[in-house]
Amino acid sequence: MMSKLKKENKILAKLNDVFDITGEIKSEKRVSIKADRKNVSSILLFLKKQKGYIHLNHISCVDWIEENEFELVYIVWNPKTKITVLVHTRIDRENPVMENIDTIWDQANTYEREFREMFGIEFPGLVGAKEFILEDWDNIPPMRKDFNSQQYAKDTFTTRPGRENAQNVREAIQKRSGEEIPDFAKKYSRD
Amino acid sequence: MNEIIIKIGGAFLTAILAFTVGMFYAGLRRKITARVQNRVGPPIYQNFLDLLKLQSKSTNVAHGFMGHMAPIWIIIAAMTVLMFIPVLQNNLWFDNLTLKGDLIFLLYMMVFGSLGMALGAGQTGNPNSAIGVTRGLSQMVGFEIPFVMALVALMLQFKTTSIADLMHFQSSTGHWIILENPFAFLAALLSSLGMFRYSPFDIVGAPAELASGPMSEFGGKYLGTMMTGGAVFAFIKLVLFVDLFLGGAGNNSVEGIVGTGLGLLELLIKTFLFYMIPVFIGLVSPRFRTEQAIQFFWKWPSFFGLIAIGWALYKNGALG
Amino acid sequence: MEILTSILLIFLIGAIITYFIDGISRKITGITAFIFSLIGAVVFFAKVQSGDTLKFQLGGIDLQWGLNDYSYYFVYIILGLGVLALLYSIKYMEGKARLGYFYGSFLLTLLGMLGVVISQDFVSLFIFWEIMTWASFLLIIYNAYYKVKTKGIKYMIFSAIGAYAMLTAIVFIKEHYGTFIISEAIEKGAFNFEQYIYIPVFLLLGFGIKAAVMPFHVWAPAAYSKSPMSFTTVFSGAMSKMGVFGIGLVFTSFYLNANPENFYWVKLILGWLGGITAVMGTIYALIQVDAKKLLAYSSIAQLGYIVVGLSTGTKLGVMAALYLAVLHAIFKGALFMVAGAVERQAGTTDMTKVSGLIRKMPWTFFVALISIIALAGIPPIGGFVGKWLLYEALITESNNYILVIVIFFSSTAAFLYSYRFLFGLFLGQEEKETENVKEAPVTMLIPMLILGVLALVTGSYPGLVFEPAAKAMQAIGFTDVSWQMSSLTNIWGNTTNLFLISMLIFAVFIIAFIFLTLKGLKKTRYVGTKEISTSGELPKEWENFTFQHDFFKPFERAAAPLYRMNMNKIWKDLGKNLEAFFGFFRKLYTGNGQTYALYVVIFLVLLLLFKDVIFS
Amino acid sequence: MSKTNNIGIPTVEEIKQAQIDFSPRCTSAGRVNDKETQKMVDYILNFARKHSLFVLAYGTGCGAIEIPATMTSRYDAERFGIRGAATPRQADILLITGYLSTKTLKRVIRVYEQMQDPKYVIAFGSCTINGGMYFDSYNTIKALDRYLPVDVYIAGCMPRPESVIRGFVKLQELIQKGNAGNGECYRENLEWYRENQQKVIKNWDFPENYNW
Repeated sequence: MMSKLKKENKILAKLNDVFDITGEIKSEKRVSIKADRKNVSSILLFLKKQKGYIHLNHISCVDWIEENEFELVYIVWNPKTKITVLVHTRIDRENPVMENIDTIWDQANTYEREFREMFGIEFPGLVGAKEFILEDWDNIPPMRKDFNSQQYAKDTFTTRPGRENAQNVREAIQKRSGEEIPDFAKKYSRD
Repeated sequence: MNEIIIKIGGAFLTAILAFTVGMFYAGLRRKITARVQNRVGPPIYQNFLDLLKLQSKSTNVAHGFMGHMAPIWIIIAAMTVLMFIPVLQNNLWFDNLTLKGDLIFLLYMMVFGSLGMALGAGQTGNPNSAIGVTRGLSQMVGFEIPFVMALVALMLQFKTTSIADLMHFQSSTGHWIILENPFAFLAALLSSLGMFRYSPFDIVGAPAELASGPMSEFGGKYLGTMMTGGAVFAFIKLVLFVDLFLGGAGNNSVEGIVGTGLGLLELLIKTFLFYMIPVFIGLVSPRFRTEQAIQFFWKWPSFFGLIAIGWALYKNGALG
Repeated sequence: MEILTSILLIFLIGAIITYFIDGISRKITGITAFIFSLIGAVVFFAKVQSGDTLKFQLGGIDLQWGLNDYSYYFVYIILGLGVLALLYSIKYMEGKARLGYFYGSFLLTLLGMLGVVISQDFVSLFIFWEIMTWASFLLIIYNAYYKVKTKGIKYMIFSAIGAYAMLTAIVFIKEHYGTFIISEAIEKGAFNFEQYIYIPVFLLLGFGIKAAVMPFHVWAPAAYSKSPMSFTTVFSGAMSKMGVFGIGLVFTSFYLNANPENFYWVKLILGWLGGITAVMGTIYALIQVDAKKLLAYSSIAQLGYIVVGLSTGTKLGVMAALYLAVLHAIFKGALFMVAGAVERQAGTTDMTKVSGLIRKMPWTFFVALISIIALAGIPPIGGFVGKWLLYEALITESNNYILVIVIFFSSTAAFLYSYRFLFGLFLGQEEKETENVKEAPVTMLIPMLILGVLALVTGSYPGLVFEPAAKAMQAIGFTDVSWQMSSLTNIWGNTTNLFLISMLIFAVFIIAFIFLTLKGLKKTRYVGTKEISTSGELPKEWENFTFQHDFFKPFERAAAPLYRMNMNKIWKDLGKNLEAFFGFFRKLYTGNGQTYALYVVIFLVLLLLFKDVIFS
Repeated sequence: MSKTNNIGIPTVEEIKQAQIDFSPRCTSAGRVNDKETQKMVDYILNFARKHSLFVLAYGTGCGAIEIPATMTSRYDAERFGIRGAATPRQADILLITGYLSTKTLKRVIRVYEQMQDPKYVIAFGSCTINGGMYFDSYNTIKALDRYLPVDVYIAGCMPRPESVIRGFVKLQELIQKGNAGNGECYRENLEWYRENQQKVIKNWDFPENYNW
């Protein structure tokens, strides 16, 4: 096992003794580390410049509303060793501010503008930090978990009758036309 | 008095003929395209329905003076050129003003309509229109050169600048000019591909990239009028080529209405055969960029044009 | 026949008075100049008939002034255009500096041109020619008072070259034929290209430079576009015709058919020069972004047509040249006036900055439309007649068939810059900068409209121009020139009936207008230039979609080889090489005594070495 | 039948009532043609209109991919006289293929107002009918006929080319009857539509006067 994951261990050890991180090897060619938000940009720069992780696969954001935190995941990839490194970091949900890394990868700019709009995360020094996808949005950012999309849709848009409660469409059909609910659908019904 | 009536009646007759034949040819082109692409295709009278529908639009959007003038200028150019082109020879009803104008005049009169359309498209303020116009004008500089070379060759060879004389020559001595000066026909044929603006020279009004170019802001009756003008111009070009190279039509000894009918039949056959050349070339061709089109016209067609001029000089003994 | 002198005096006194009246009141300066020119023109056309001559002696040289039909024909252009341009300048030059300077030089230029056409001997011709040149030079540098070197120097150099060439030719004529009178020189066959070929060649050089013939056209674009528009109308419309006048004068013996075989190469070379001039002017006109420069290059092209027409030496060809001379004066004068009006109202004529003026300046647009159609040579407007005559002359009467294609290429490419001019200034999107532009004042509109109407009328009745042109042709050696009032005929008997065409177009226009425009006119919604189909996006106020940059890029790419040869660069290289060449000789004079002593010693040594060769 | 039940599902009567309340202003399907006996010229013009349909396919959603299939050799919509139009000025039919986000709705409204009468709207896919799978999305509208007068709905997610052509044929029937085309109705009820549109589109920067 260990012999198989030699490269993964190598990069993990390297990262461990350069930065203070907690990391684990998820699987073959897949290393996941947790870092403090202050180190993230230096870790990414280190990975890109020193270790040849030149490709930024993706940046994703998760809204941990219970911990009152956002989690940002930077996924970078090394074309030589074919190893993917996931850099996890948590930022405060009340005033979400994160380092801007579009100086390291230009394509990060797009992700960050989207986070700024969809989660309200501020990236200081972000290029083109203005309205991105949404047009004249005046509510709380829609990808946050405390934003009730269904309620917003009810208030804003006129829904056609018969589509008020889409979860129970099968019950509605049954109530109207007395048709039997199939067994596989029973477990989805509320009562 | 009788003269006047015949003149005016003949003018209207010619206009109606040109309109009908042109529209039917346009429908025919759509049908043939569909059949080649293994489709059923629209009915052959489809363009009449389109025209009727466009004319019956209840609201119109005008962009000002030139926007109003553009379709009028197209109609003016179409009618004027039509009046000066002999449709049938030695036929009382169809020689309208044939002897009153010559080829140089026709060359310049043909531009009148496109200039009006260009100005109308310019006033709409749509950038696509202006881009299409510049492409069209540049392409015109391309295909006019070999065409003019062919015409100059004909003028030099037969010592006339009038179409009627050329037709008369062909009908009196049964030699068609396509055999008398084949290089001129070649040059004119290649330049006619550009004149019809089908593929591969249809970048002027390419719907996908230019939003149909110059006419992108015209709808309703304006668009319908432009379609009409285009149809009449197609007929005009076909008749011009038939008159110049394929011996014209109506040169039969039958008297009266039967002779006219035969002449029209001959005209339809010849024009149809000539029309199929650009249509079928267009069906199998991709699209040239503008500079590629211009350079194409300046290479082989112009070369053939030069050969045609030399041939003409050789024929009438100017070169010893 | 003192009236000629008095007319010249009117212009001279007018120039002086206008120059000094500027100090008294700036308001009436332009009006004074206009009145003086009007008086001069009226007196001229009232009193002077063609055929008047005035002989007198000055310093032992017998001079001769006078008018034949040929020069009278050019007087129409000079005085007509001059008076209209002065009326135009009243409002155009309003509020500008140094009005006296401007109007004085303007009147002096008119005086010079008038003198050139009425002088029938070479001495006064040369004097008036220089007056014209210097006065026009003062006007070219009017806008660049402190930057004379950069602006006017090209014009100055080429005018000087032309003047020296003329002077040389005149001296040689006196030397070989013993006369200064032009008609006598022609009778004695001075221009027959027989033994003293350099005489007509030098004269053609002098006149051709003024007519902006390749390769001496490089002064023209800067000069035409830098001088004030109200003068450029005269400069390009009338003064360039002085070169045409001179070329026609030199070719008189050619038209008299003294001995055609001498003229074969002359007409070939001059015709090709004209053709290349036309092509070059056209293809450089259609890449300009400044309307004034565009018009300047197009003037060069039109002058190329005229030179081609003159060089054919046939009736139709010379008729085409004379007709085009008048038509070019008409429509190019109108177009330069339009450019000036746009410059005055909108501030600039840069076509990338100003657009969409058609609703602001409708009358100006109307004049521009007619003049542009005349320029492009599209029936039923006058320009077409000139094109027709030129083509028929080249096809039916000349043997230079390739030149037909060259000319046709040039005049087809002329459609491009014609559209560029109209679109760049008047069509396209209405811009925010030019939203409060007003129509030009009426005293500027009147001359423009007069010229536009003239261009319109000559389309149906070219005979109005043919009549004096035919007389002029008879004056320079053609016999029984035939012309019709409103129809054209070539020597093969093919005719084009212009009156019929105009009537037909008018009738179709009426019918189409009734059935297209008036039909459903109430339901028509008029929309602005912002309300275009932009894939649904709503254009902002400051957004401007006008397509102005790299307008004819496809054509430039296709015709790239033509754009490579650049006459300006060639002349610059020539100048550099001459400078290096003479710099070498300058190096011999080191200013050091020992070097000179060395030269002397070397000279003596050489003398001793070759003494038997030299003194044998 | 009980008025309501424990999980708040509306009954048929409620739904009928709600639909009556909901009723859009301009629609072709329900409209009764006032002049049953058309004049001859109307008949001819309607014949021409129904057989020459210039379609402006506004590819908003996933449905846009069905249009090429409809035009290709297999289904050949051109035999009905259907052909694509490049700009709204030339078009007769505004074909809205799939869901409409509020951002797109603004553009669609402008395109519709740029078209010239008589003009028809074909809404395409369930998303335009009742939101479809985006019933709870925060930026797609749920019922198109609150914002534009729709002539024909084509249900399905996505409708196959056969059903698209069926929708066109249905529109042709309406045109021949003289029912279709709601441009005038839209202009009459403009303030009702504007109210709905402005409820969705936050900063409304259209010109006031109806002059596109």
